[in-house]
Amino acid sequence: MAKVLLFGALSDLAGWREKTIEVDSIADLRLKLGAEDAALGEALKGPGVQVAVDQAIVRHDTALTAASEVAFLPPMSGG
Amino acid sequence: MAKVLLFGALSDLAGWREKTIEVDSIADLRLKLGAEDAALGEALKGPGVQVAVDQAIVRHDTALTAASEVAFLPPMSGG
Amino acid sequence: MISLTDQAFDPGTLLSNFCRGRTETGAVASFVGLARAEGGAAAVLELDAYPGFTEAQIAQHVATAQSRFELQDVRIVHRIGAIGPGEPIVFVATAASHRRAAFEACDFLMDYLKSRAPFWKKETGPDGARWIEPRPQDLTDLARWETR
Amino acid sequence: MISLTDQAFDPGTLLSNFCRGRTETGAVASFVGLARAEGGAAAVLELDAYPGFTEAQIAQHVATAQSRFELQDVRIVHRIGAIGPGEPIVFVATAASHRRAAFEACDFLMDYLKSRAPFWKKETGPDGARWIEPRPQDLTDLARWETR
Repeated sequence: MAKVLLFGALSDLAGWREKTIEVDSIADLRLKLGAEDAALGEALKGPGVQVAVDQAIVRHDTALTAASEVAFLPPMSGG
Repeated sequence: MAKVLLFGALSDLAGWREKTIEVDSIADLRLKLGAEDAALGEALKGPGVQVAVDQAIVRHDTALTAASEVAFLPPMSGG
Repeated sequence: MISLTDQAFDPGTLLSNFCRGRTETGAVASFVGLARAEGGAAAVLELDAYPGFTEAQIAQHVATAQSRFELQDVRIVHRIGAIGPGEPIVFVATAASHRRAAFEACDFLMDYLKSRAPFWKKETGPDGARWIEPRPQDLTDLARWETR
Repeated sequence: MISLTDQAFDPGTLLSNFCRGRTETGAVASFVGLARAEGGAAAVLELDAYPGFTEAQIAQHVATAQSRFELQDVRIVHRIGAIGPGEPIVFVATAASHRRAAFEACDFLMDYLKSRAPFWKKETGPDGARWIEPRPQDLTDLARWETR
């Protein structure tokens, strides 16, 4: 279980901003999101998309707990 | 006749800011002010003191009329 | 202090509050970024942010500014959500003893906020909506700080 | 617009008025210079100016800024007379499409106002009154613009 957040163009593409999904790692989460929505699965692999777990950017696959918040961040444009 | 204005340290030194004096040139004005107040006469020759006639800086001696406004400007400090 | 808000704000009120009661601050530099109408081409600007994360990332950059410039105080307010033409998007104010530090820190913070801060920007105009990438000029502005 | 005033002013009100109704201005940079108390050493600051002449000289420098930077508008308010610690001395705001021009013009105008504009400045503190000369830093700041 993890709370998953999408921002910017990713959220527009998927049609949602926030969802709770039963997963135990980032890799598992990517598989599940891709199976549900192939276009989103591809976009999440796109250049410059970063992943944050509990508001800290993570570089590699990471284990998730029920309390984890996972955010997919497309390239930041500034304000 | 001319309206004579002093600013900054010159005004403090002379004890006045504005005076109407019967003169027909800057050179004449300098002589009259020096005769009245020797310290002021010296200070007006000091480095960086500029003279404006009718709000325009003049480089040389200039004839004055009754309508002239003459200002002695000590080195400007900025605001 | 760093705030995100989805409500229109008045930059003057922020500046007055920031300047008040400062007897040892010689210099306050500030910047207001406004949404341009671009002759009707950019009808509505929409800014997405990640509340909590976005402020924390900006706070890290403020800490960098504080270590780099002799700053007394910083105030940042950033709009999120839908922003109409002419409305303020961002307000940054910096306080210092002398003006060079205040100006440079304000400029430094703005370069970061406009190009690398965690915001996602969408413009909706006559040709539809598009997500904005940093302008090349923003990256050039940012590169100025790396050679100093 | 350039104004001299012997009354205290609120920089925020000036900034709000300056920002209002701008749909094609992307960037407003502003600067507020405040009188420092310097731990009690600078009790009262007094600024002398030559009304008419002083504004005209500043206006010439604003024209130089306008020819040098892509500016849409400039607002300058300068205090004269006696100024207490913590009170604003000067407010400069610049409006432009993009922030680089707004920042640089504001900085350029402040360097002039602080070092060469026709003001005469007297500080009265515990050791009596003294007329201030430009600080060496002010002249260094100003020299930056000559090499560009």
